[in-house]
Amino acid sequence: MTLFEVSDLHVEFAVHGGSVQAVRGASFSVNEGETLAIVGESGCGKTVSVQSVMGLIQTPPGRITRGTAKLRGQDVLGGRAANGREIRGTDIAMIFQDPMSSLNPTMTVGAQIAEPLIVHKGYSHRKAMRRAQELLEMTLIPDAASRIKEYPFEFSGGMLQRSMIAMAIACEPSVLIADEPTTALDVTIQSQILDLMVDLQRTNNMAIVLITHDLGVVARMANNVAVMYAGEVVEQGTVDDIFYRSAHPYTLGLKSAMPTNQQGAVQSLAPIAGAPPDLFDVPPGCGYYSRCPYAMEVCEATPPKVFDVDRAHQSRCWLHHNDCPLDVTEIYRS
Amino acid sequence: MANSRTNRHDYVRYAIKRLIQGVITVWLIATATFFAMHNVPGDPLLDEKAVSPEIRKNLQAKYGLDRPLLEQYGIYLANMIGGDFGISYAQENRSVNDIIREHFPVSAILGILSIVFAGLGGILFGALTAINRNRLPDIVIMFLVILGISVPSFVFAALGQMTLVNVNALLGTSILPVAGWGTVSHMIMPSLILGLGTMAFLTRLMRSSMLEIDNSDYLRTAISKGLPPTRIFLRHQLRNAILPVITVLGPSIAAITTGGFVVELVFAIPGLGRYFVQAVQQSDYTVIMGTTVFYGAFLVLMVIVVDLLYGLVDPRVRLD
Amino acid sequence: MWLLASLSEGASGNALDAVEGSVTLALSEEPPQLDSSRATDTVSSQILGHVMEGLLRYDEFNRIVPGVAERWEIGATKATFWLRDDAFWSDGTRVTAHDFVFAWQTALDPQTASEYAFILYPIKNAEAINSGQLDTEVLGATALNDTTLLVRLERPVAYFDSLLVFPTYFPIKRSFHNEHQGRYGADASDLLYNGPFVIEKWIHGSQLRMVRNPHYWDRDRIRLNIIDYAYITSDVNATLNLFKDRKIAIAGLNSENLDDALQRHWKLERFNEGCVGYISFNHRSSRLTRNRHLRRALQLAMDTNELVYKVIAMPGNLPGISFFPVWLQGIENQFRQEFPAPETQVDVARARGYLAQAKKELGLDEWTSLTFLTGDRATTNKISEYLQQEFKEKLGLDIKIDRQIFKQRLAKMSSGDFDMVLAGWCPDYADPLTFGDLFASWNKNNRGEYSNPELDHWVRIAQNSLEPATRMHAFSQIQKIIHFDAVILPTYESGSVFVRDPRLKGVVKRAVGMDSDFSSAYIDG
Amino acid sequence: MEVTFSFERTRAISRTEVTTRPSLSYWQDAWRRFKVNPRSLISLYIVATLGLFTLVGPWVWTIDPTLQDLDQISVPPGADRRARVVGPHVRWEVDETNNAIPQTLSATQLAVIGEATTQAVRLAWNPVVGASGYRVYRGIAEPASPDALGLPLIDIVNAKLTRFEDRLDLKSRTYFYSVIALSSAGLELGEYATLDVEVTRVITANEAIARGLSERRGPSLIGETVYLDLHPLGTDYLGRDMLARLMHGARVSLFIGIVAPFLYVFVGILYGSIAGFAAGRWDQLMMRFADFVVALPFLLFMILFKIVFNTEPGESGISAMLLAMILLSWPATARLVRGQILQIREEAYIGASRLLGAGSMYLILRHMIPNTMGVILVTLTFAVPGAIFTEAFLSFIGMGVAPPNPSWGSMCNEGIKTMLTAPHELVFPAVFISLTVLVFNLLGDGLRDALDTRMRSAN
Repeated sequence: MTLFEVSDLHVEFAVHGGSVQAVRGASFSVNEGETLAIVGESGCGKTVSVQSVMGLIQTPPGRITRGTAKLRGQDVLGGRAANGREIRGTDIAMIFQDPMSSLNPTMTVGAQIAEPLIVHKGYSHRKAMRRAQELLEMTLIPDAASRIKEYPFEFSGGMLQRSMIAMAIACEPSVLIADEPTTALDVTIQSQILDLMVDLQRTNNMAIVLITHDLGVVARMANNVAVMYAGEVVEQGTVDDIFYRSAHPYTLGLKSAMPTNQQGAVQSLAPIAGAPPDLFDVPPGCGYYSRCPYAMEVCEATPPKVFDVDRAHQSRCWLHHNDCPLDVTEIYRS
Repeated sequence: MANSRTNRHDYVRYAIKRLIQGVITVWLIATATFFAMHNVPGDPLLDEKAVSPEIRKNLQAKYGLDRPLLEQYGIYLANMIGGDFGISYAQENRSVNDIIREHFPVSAILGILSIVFAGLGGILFGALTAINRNRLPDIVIMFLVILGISVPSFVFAALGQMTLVNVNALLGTSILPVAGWGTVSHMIMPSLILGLGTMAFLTRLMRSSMLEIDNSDYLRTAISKGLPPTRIFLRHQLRNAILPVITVLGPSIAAITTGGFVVELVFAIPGLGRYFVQAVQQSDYTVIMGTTVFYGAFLVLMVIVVDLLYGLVDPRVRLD
Repeated sequence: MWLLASLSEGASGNALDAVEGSVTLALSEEPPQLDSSRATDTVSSQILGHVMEGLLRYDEFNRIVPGVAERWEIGATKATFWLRDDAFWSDGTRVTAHDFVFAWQTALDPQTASEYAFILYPIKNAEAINSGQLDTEVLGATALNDTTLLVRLERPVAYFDSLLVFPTYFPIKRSFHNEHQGRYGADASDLLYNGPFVIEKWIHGSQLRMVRNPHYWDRDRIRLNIIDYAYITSDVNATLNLFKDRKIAIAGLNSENLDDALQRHWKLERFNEGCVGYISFNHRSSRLTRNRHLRRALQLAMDTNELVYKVIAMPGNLPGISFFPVWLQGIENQFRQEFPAPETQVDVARARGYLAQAKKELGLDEWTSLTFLTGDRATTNKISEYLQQEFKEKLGLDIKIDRQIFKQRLAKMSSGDFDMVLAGWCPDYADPLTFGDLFASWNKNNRGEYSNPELDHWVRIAQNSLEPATRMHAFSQIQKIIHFDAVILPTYESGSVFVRDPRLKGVVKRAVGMDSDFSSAYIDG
Repeated sequence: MEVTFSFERTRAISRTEVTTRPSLSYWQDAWRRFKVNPRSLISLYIVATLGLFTLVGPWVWTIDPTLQDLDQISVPPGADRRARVVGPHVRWEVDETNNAIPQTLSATQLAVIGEATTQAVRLAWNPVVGASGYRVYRGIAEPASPDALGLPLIDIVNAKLTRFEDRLDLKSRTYFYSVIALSSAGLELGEYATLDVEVTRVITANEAIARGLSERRGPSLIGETVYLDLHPLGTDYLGRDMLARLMHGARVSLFIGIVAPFLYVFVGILYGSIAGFAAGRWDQLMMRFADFVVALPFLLFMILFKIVFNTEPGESGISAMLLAMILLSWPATARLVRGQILQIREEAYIGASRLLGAGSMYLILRHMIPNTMGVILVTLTFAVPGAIFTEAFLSFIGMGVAPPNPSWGSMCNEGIKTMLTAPHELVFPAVFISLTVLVFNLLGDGLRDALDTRMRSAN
């Protein structure tokens, strides 16, 4: 059965004069040892969904109005299990985008890594620090012995992200949520971090939920992909489904905006015109209606249902409705 | 690549450097006070009953007041370095050294105790109001804070003493002495009263800085590590929010030591504050100099201690 | 350091302990000077009065009685004193005539620079010695032997006996004084006592504890064993709180906390302190207040009854009529009964007449503002603001209050930087001359530089005559001049109210010398 | 029921998205959030009332704050003001010798002669056997024991003088006079006799005329009941109207309480930010100078500034005090701001804007100082009461406002003395000072929340 599953998640932010429906029914899941990539433009609700599941958004103004999150069938919405056991840091861990500001400036890196071990595993301080040193070594940080006694401002961006990862995997979580882990890093460091994540995934059979807006990273890391747009998952499927058998106009648009590295391919990039809808005033029909080249009247008025394009490949688009006159295969071949 | 973190050796070198600067500061204070003092009219030898010219001449000769100002300054400085602060004019046969030796510790203890009260109270209440912002505890404590700073300390001293008297009368025995000095129980009420104003200030400061770190990323990381709220508060919120509070501890020690005069008067405490003010009223040059130099040194020392403390709490600050 | 050592035992005993015979009290300030040859203020003389004894002393009925001297004769040109042979110092040695000679010589020695040396001037050559013209050895006081002291007088002094009670006349043992060079009087161990009590413990600024002196010759008369000044603070409310908490036996009151004391049904007592508050004018030629009519106008406009009864509002204070207070003895009984002072009724019309006359004489077309110099004590603030408003309403004069701290006020008084100043004068000895000579042109305390040959004439007579009738007549003339020339305007005769633990009896209050004498006090019940 | 959909193609591109969320500029948003925050609204109302009270008050309530009313000293608000007009006080010609032969052991027939008024209470009693004098007490309750007869008014030393006129601070209330005989040694003899006396408030004719309490003149005025001046908030120790004094005191205290802190906090901010920004050697130097200034003896330099300014005696030394406060009180703020700037200096956006060519001054003013707003507002709100009480302490030594002009701080100083018996003299000025401080605190809170961009999204 799936390891970690979020279904029908709704998150709303109260603002002046109304509220913003940041997440409008997102559902996704990941199995052990696999990587799910959640991809989409910034502001599509991907970060809010994972952070709200982990109970990291300030309430007020943010609020989860509907939806569930299950880890091995157990409800863990908000970061705590039904019986109150703390899930965060033990079963599900998280790393963030900006490593420079994500570590406590007044505490040594070693101490911060050791903290979950002391709190959740009952390690003594000395034992936890020794383990922290091992964890740092696992994340390929040179001279870990002296590094654990140093402070965050003495680390570079890449090293900080490695420490974040070391901190996250301290209690061997079964799910690692990485919220745009490499966006703030330069390319060379980026690939080192991604390789590190893959190695750790293999050794601990850990599931990874990777949030990114970079399709290149998706292609490299993900087993399955969920494409989010305007607070919804508009397409979900295996990485090959999404890249080669995309079944949603938005995914097509995304692909056409991404440079390919085939030799000699002369290709002009086509950005998607327009901008994502303001979720303060949610459009009645499909969120992508205003930018979709294949928009139909039904798309404007009625929100699309989820259609099973393939066994594990769904798309939220009226094109898949059998009454739809357009030739779907023709559209998606390009 | 990464900037070097201060280690033990740096602290010692830094402390020595600051002490040297401190000595220069104290010397500057002494010089400024000396010349300011002599420009203020009023003559230490004047008394309610006028003194005949001959007697005045003897007194001036005895205290060297008849010599030119610069020469007096030279003599005074030489004595001061030799550790002799001279004899008080108003209390002819008490050397300023005795006055300081007997009364400075009292004021220092009172000052430090009230800083401790103010610090602990400020941090505790500040955190409390920040955690449940805009709810009842916040509003109640904010009201008390405003009361704490808008009512002068001498009113609090009088009210404090009055309640003590009534409580003692009610209980029949005196649980806390109403005035005087000597045992620890004498110190509680006065240092509490003396620290009230600063406690109110530190509470507001703590609240403001706690709110500021509410939105910080490392706090979110801490929560994502599933740490219990108390641990998050102690090791993450408190350690970062306390920084501005520590910076202000230095100057507020000055406010407390000078403010001590009122509390020392009301609670009959043999502190230095009383001598400080009486010396200025009596133009008692040697006591003014002695007390000012000592208060100045005490303050400079406290500021150094605060800066070292700050270096300990916030590693980013390079102690160079 | 003493502080840490005494952290355990606190001064928390009760105010009165009949078994131990101990009384706990509060002092308004730390006694600044316990070297009797140099003491000047009331707090120091309060302590010295209990631990030292001069040739003579006051008994509980304020009569002058034998002290160290058993018998004495005071003539026009000399005085002889026969000392008792059982008067001892606290180290067991005998008090001899030499101790008095040494003490007086030290007080007059220019090196000592004692500010109260002038009180010894009645003794022959005293003034010359003090100004450095003569050597101290030629002082007119000689010890014929250990027990007889001969004093030759510069001029006849009718009140010489009341001077001998003053601290400057107390004895000092030469050997002890020389041993403690420079530190005599600095601490309990730097003093040798020959009075009813000795200082057992003196923690500066905090506590001064006196215990019974076993070597005192009249020790049977003393009924208390311990007088413990356990608190030193000048805050009236603090001392009152200590009294409420039964920590001290006596506490002074002020007009503000009278009602509070009344509601507690305490035993209140009143005491006429004997000092006179007055407005002193600046008679220098550069000041408007040199004009007599201006001063008379102010005199007629000021209502001392309203000032005392409504503003000061403390029992024991009497409206200012004469510069000579009521307690002064005249020929037979009170001076003021034998020579009643001229009184003025408030008469705003006449006052405005005088004002107009003054304006003409001073050649002014518009009155400029007058500077009213005051100190920074609470009572002076209230009085100065009241007078400022009265003179503005009744005479239209613009008075500027120049409030100064203690030493700055004295500096301005000496340099004459004022038109009027709120001043006060307390007696040094029990004779009208202590007030009478204040405005003599040669007296340095005459800060207004008033000089009037007629007044100087009467002061000379009062100084040199021995005849009570002539002296008192001279004082009455001085009283008339002060009134009709409006040299100063008496505002009030000071008095105070205090609360006492009823079980403490026999406390004597005096206008001169130490203001409360506990040597004849005892605890009853 | 199968719903039929229409799959007709529409020209979707042309429909541009109409943003419906109201967009607000920074200041509009700040003002909106400021308005919606209840605390800052309260502070605005209080500021308005204080402003009205200070500026418009004296024109509405035109009583002169220095006018003394000695018949109403320390009167609490709402006290009874009826008074009967009488002639001026006439000296009581007491015939010295009352040669009635003393028969009784206590002063019997203790009686009031004439009417007991706030002008005078005249007592007479029979001579007592063996008495050589008498002591008259005045209590405010029935004496419980011989040791609690109340206030000792006078010691009469003449056995034949059995009369006494009491004029000391008489209020319209019930007094209990007691007379007890004295022995020659001044000790109290025998029993005391007590008489309770109801004192009625009176006012002399010319005082009534001077105060304009009645139009009548001459004999018809005597005996008329008039109402003394109304003092809604009571009177102080010289009978001056508290409301008028609070209004005039507001000018001084608010001026000092607001202008002085703004100035020396401003100096502190500039000094602190330069020190923090410069860091290194400059920072050390500037901070050591700040320590130097803090350690200077405040009182001594205040007196020195007064001399330097040679303010005329009696003139209000406000400008001297203002300068003295500015020169001596800035270090606390400077130290605080410097601490914050040292932190902000390390932030990325500072480097970024420097890269874009921002000069140091622009960096400090535009980027650094706004980010220390939280701390600055807190120090400001605490500088206000500090300044008000410094003014009070200084006017005590003749530095601040010259008597008879009032200031809130000096009114507190005086009020503390009569805290037990006339609390209103302390409560009113203290309340007004608290209000001013409250306003600044709420304003500070409101501003910090409104201006803090990070709070922008949250309501």
